[in-house]
Amino acid sequence: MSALRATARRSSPLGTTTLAGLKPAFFITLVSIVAVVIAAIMSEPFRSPTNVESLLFQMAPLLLVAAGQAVVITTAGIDLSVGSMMSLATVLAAASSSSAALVIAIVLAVGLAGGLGNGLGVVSGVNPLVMTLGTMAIFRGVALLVLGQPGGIVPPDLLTPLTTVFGNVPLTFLLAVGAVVLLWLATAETRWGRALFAVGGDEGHARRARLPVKRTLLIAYSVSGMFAALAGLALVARIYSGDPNVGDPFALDSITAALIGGIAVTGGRGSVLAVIPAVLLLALTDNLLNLAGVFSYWQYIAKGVILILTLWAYHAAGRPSGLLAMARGGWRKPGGSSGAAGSSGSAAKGAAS
Amino acid sequence: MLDANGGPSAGPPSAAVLVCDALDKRYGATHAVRDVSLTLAAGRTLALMGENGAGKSTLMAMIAGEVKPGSGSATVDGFVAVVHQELSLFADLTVGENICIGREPRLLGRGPVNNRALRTQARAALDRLGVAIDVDTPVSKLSPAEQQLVEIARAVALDPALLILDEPTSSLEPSQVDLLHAATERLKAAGTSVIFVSHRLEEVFRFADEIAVMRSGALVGAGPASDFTRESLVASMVGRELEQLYPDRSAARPDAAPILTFDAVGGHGVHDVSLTVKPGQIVGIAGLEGHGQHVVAELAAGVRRVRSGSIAIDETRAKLRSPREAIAAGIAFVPPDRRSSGLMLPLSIAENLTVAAAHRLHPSRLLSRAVEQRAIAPVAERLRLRYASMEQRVGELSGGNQQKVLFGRWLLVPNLRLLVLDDPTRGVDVGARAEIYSVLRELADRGVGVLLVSTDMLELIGLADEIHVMYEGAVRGTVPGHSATEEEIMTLASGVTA
Amino acid sequence: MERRASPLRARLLRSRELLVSYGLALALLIAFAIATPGGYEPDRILTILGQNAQLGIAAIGQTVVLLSGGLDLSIGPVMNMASVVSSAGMRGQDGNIAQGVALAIACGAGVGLVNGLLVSRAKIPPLLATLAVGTIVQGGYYVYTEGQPKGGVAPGLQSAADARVFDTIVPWWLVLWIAVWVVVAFLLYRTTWGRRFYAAGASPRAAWLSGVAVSRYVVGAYVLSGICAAIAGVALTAYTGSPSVSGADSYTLQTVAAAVIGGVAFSGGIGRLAGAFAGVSVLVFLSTILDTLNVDSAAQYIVQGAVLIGMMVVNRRLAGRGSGSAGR
Amino acid sequence: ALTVAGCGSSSSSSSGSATTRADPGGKFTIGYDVYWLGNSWSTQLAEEFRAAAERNRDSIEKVVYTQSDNQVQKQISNVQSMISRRVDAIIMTPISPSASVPVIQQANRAGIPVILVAGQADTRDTAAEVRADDIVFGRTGAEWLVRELGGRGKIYVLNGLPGFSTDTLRWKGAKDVFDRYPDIEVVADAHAAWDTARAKTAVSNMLAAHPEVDGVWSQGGAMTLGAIQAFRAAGKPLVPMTGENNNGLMKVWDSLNRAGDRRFDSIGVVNPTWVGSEALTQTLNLLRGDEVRKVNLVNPAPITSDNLADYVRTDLPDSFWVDTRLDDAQIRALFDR
Ligand SMILES: Nc1ncnc2c1ncn2[C@@H]1O[C@H](COP(=O)(O)OP(=O)(O)OP(=O)(O)O)[C@@H](O)[C@H]1O
Ligand SMILES: Nc1ncnc2c1ncn2[C@@H]1O[C@H](COP(=O)(O)OP(=O)(O)OP(=O)(O)O)[C@@H](O)[C@H]1O
Ligand SMILES: [Mg+2]
Ligand SMILES: [Mg+2]
Repeated sequence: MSALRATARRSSPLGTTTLAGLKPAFFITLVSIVAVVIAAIMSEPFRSPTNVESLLFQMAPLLLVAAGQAVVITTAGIDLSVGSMMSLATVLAAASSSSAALVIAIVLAVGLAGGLGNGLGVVSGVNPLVMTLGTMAIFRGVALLVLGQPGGIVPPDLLTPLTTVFGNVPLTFLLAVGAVVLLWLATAETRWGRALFAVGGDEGHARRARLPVKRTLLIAYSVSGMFAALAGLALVARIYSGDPNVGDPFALDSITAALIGGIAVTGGRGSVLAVIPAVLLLALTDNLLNLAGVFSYWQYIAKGVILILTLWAYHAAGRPSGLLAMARGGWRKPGGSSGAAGSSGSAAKGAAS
Repeated sequence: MLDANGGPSAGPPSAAVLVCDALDKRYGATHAVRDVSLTLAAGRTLALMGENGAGKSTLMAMIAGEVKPGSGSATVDGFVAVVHQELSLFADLTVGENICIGREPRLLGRGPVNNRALRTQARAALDRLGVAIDVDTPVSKLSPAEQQLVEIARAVALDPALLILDEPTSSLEPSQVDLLHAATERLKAAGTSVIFVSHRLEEVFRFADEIAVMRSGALVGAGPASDFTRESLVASMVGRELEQLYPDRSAARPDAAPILTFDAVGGHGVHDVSLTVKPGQIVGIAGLEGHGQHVVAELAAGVRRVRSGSIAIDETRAKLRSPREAIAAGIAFVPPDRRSSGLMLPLSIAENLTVAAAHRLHPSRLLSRAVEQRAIAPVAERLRLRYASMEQRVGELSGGNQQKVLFGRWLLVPNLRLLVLDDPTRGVDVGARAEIYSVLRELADRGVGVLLVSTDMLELIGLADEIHVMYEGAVRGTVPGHSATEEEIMTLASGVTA
Repeated sequence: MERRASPLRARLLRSRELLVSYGLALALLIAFAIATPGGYEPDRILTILGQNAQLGIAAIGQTVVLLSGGLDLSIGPVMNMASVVSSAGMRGQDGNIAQGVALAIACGAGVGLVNGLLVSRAKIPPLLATLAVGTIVQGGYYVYTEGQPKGGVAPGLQSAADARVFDTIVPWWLVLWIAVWVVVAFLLYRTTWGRRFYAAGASPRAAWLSGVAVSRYVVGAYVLSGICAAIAGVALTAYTGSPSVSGADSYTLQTVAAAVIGGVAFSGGIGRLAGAFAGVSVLVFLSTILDTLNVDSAAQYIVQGAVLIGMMVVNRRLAGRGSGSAGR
Repeated sequence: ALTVAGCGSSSSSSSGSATTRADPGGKFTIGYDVYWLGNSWSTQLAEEFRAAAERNRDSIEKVVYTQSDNQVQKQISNVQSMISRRVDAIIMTPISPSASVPVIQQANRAGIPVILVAGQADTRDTAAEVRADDIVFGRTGAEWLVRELGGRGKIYVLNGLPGFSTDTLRWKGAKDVFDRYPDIEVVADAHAAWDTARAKTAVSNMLAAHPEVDGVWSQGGAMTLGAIQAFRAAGKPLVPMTGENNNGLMKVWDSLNRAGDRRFDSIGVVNPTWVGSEALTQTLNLLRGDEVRKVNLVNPAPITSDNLADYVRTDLPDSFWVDTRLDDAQIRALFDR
């Protein structure tokens, strides 16, 4: 048996797949750190306290919503409704003049309920993209019913903690990073998390292995809804009010961030933690192009190119299969370097379909 | 119609682990399982036999509770674990994570996964089976045989009352089959019952205490294994006497110029492979899993590109850069994993059969259903394909019939010159195998060359004119097909120097 | 041999989703006829369909891409681009119509080509590749126009958007939609290319091993989608009478919804082109009913979302599982 | 209200970085956030500003442009980046009146005055505001329509997008008028996103459902054009419709007038693009220490059939907005670049 590997690996408290999932994020982490350092040296406005604070405030909502999105994408699904859920959260925060605790409870409950709704649809067989397209409209409608136009008053006892800044580091940013780390641990190191990767890898196999497929999916979408609601609160820290349209761009931005972080659109692969460097990279791109005075239509072009280049880099870095949305069934252009083991691997994955 | 009730299981009814009562299942026009009643006592092994599409997997799925019976019921006293015909591991998780999936040991009661304990548990499960696979390896890096073993280890680790093994040995080597056999014996001793589905007759007699035979969804025979002989078993499966599995060899044509020549070909883990395939010749490639025989097939079919040495077609050097170029040169390929690389599962039988020949069948590029019907009807007939309609999704066919469709695809290509087959009869029943073999022989007699890669040594011995045995990426030796023995091939394949 | 199901029945069984989606479209049409004044008049129904030809045409492209196993999120931007480019080419002159339309179609095909190459050669997931290309295209026409589209729509084209075929009640734009549909359906279902295309979509690996030049078909799907989007963009511009850099933004997701309501799955190779027609009808009649009943905008969003989901649930129930859900 | 001159100078003296600001004859760095370039009005607004900046070259060191693409988040970041770059003044069009408040206050804390153009914010902390009053905009059209219909009739209403303040305010202005006339009946209304295509489809549906109609109140000229097209496509005679100062409407209206269509009439309620230029003037005054009025509402006289001929530009595309401060060369540049 030539293929036997009896290498004794040091016994890490974290799972092997958990650790391996972090590897692909190394590249963008490096790029974003280098970019931060270079930008800080080159650009005086960049390292100004205002800008640092602005950058971190800006990252908080995207971090949260992208982490939730990453969980859903790991199930091979997608959540287009997160943007309107964020808007809904902002208007709820601004329209209900109650105590901070109550507002947070309401917002989280609505996020949970909305996400659960998505999950129920998906579990009953509705395509996730269509399901969340539907709830996207519903949440938007509800947001407009709650608050017909931007405004409202955010309870001061909520606004105060939301806008607290330590030095130049906003509390919302710290909380967002904390929440992402917690979510990462939950996805990577709990039974639910393992089931999540299994369901995303192959739902049919998961069902045969008698994993609680439905529960896993329900939790995944609920988490996404809740994180979108939290992201809405983080957005309130920026706009100090409610706005029934403010979350719209986040649907696509969160997907972009998750995929740049290396979450495979085909599901079952990736690491929620990787959304942190991905969001940093996206925020930096915006920020630097902005400071460089590049007009936004060029920013579109630059962003598109960066998106393509990042994914290309993943591909070149030798994890092609993780990014092959197109090539379901383990289709890999033969002639690659992997040899016999590689083709059997793809066979195993493909045998599922 | 026979009824297995009370027949084979001698013990008192209270000892029955499994009781099936008039199980019945239809899929549209297909009556997959008809009124099957069956009991199985604790600690017994039942071999379930039957042609492809006889309904074995469907019956197992109903017993395991994965498919709802149309009518009737299955009662199991305890937990059922299933090793499915198609692997159902998670390619991106590690061996250990796969074995413990859904039952991960946890810290602090219901807290996070305890990965150290998980590794230990997984290692223990593999040890129980007697295999040494690193629990931290991602499953995608394993060979099909290793994956199969992991799947078995996962099922065994569940300590089931009933273990269902649906064709568990189709990708295993003899030594691994021995491991499995030992494991099932241990389980039996501990009171676990086993249902074993296989198309390999030798194994059936080795593993089983009892045998049940299905045909067209119905149970047509059941009894202690000792009541059956090879011949009687085949006859009750196929419903007729099968005179001969392997067709007669025809006269070789040693003087013909080779269609395909490998000259010291290397790349992708193989090196210095030299061989020729002449018109009408069936050339076999033997070897244990992972020794490069699949790569040889893929090189010949243009799936992979040659890195060193050269390939010649009709004695002129050729560069096969894609299957497409190979097909243009008359070389066809039947891949081993029919569900992922062979068939388009959501498409119809007709669409699957005609994909390669579409342009030839319809030179004007306009589809004509009449032309298509005329072309595919004889092929379906020739292969004895069991189907409800040509418009049926191919994914609904049983495994063996899927394999026939895959094979039939190339019978529609008129300029076929060389057929490259990689494990073409994996999971195919004897009857269908006999049909495929006779078609192969017929093609060879028409002057088509065949390059046959197989893990089934008997198949190679029964069909091939010469057999190249591979070991660690190179041809270790070549034996003439008509006089080869299993021992001879095994010796070469294990790298034992003569 | 066993008894055989009739080919027609088998084919219908395979297209259960299609039947269900037409059932839904019919149900909405009936609701439309009952709930809105004049809703039963063929004239009105045809007018509404004609007014939504651009969505129908764009949805054809999206359907083809979905069948290839991909997704095209650049449809909205390409439609806007076509709007900008065609009016720059026409410069408001009837004599320049052909030139403007050809220019738009060429640009659409070019964008489709880039999408296709990124997906099939660079192996970038379609969702991201087309999103990125869409973003770049958007940047491109903003750079070109600086927000202010040049030229104008030729009056001839503009009047064609509202005109009827000779003296019938059939709008020209509906004819255009059906014509595009017929051409694409012919390619898909009556030629060997269509055969091989479906194979490539259903299982790229299996198709490649059977000698199908998979990447060519994948590229072809995106090019076709780009062309459809360009035609749709021109149709929209003609309908509005003026070019716009943002008028088609909502079309991207609408085409996806239409295709999926029509029974096309995301996994490739599953579904029929005819489904897109039903999908578009469902979307269009629903919004017309809501508009006509004067339902408040906020409530409209809710009703539309709920109906979309409700229909998909019904579709699942009636057509059974097997395609289009999260797992394959 | 407080005049901002004092505020500006006091902050400049307190902030060491704003070196140029105290010097009345010096040059200033001005931040301008282009809120959107998604339609011709927003484009021309930015162009008017640019042209004005060009005219005031002597007083301007540099203009820092950013672009927000109609996204609240982006606008906040953009303005914050201007703060990091320590511009002397920020001119912006708030995408959301409420969400822009914190960033305006942040700018003030950094000693940078914020001047709003063509929009408003829910705060008193701006240095100056230049805009058309949206309530007046809605009211002007409504009053004209009521007059035109003699105080009775069935009308269609075309609104913009729900959740945007422009939409809410314009409709509020109009509704106040309609409420005073019980015989004016709104038989159908729709949100058509200020978009011609959406308006055309919406009005087609309205015509089918409520064929009897005497007038159309529309929030914007692009939608009025859509309404006209829908009437024509349905073969219905046109009715009076309110409009805006967009050249497309002017051209149609003009040609209808020439053709002698008596039933149709319109009013071009002017939402001037030259507020962009006006905002710069105010900003420079402010920076120089001159007295500046805080709220500058500009609602120029509407265009009517009587003065239509003075405005319509048949030589320019539909997307041009009449009543401009751009000179002919600049207009040409806008359309021929
Ligand atoms: N999901 C399904 N839909 C429709 N028909 C099905 C389905 N599953 C199985 N069938 C049909 O039921 C019959 C029995 O299939 P089954 O898989 O049980 O056969 P099998 O005995 O396991 O064959 P093999 O030895 O080839 O694995 C076949 O005719 C098959 O085509
Ligand atoms: N009618 C025919 N008779 C004989 N050989 C043919 C015929 N049509 C095609 N071939 C051969 O089959 C191969 C593939 O054909 P061709 O290049 O026409 O297909 P294609 O349309 O490009 O394929 P695809 O549709 O996959 O792109 C070619 O090598 C060609 O020589
Ligand atoms: Mg089976
Ligand atoms: Mg071709």
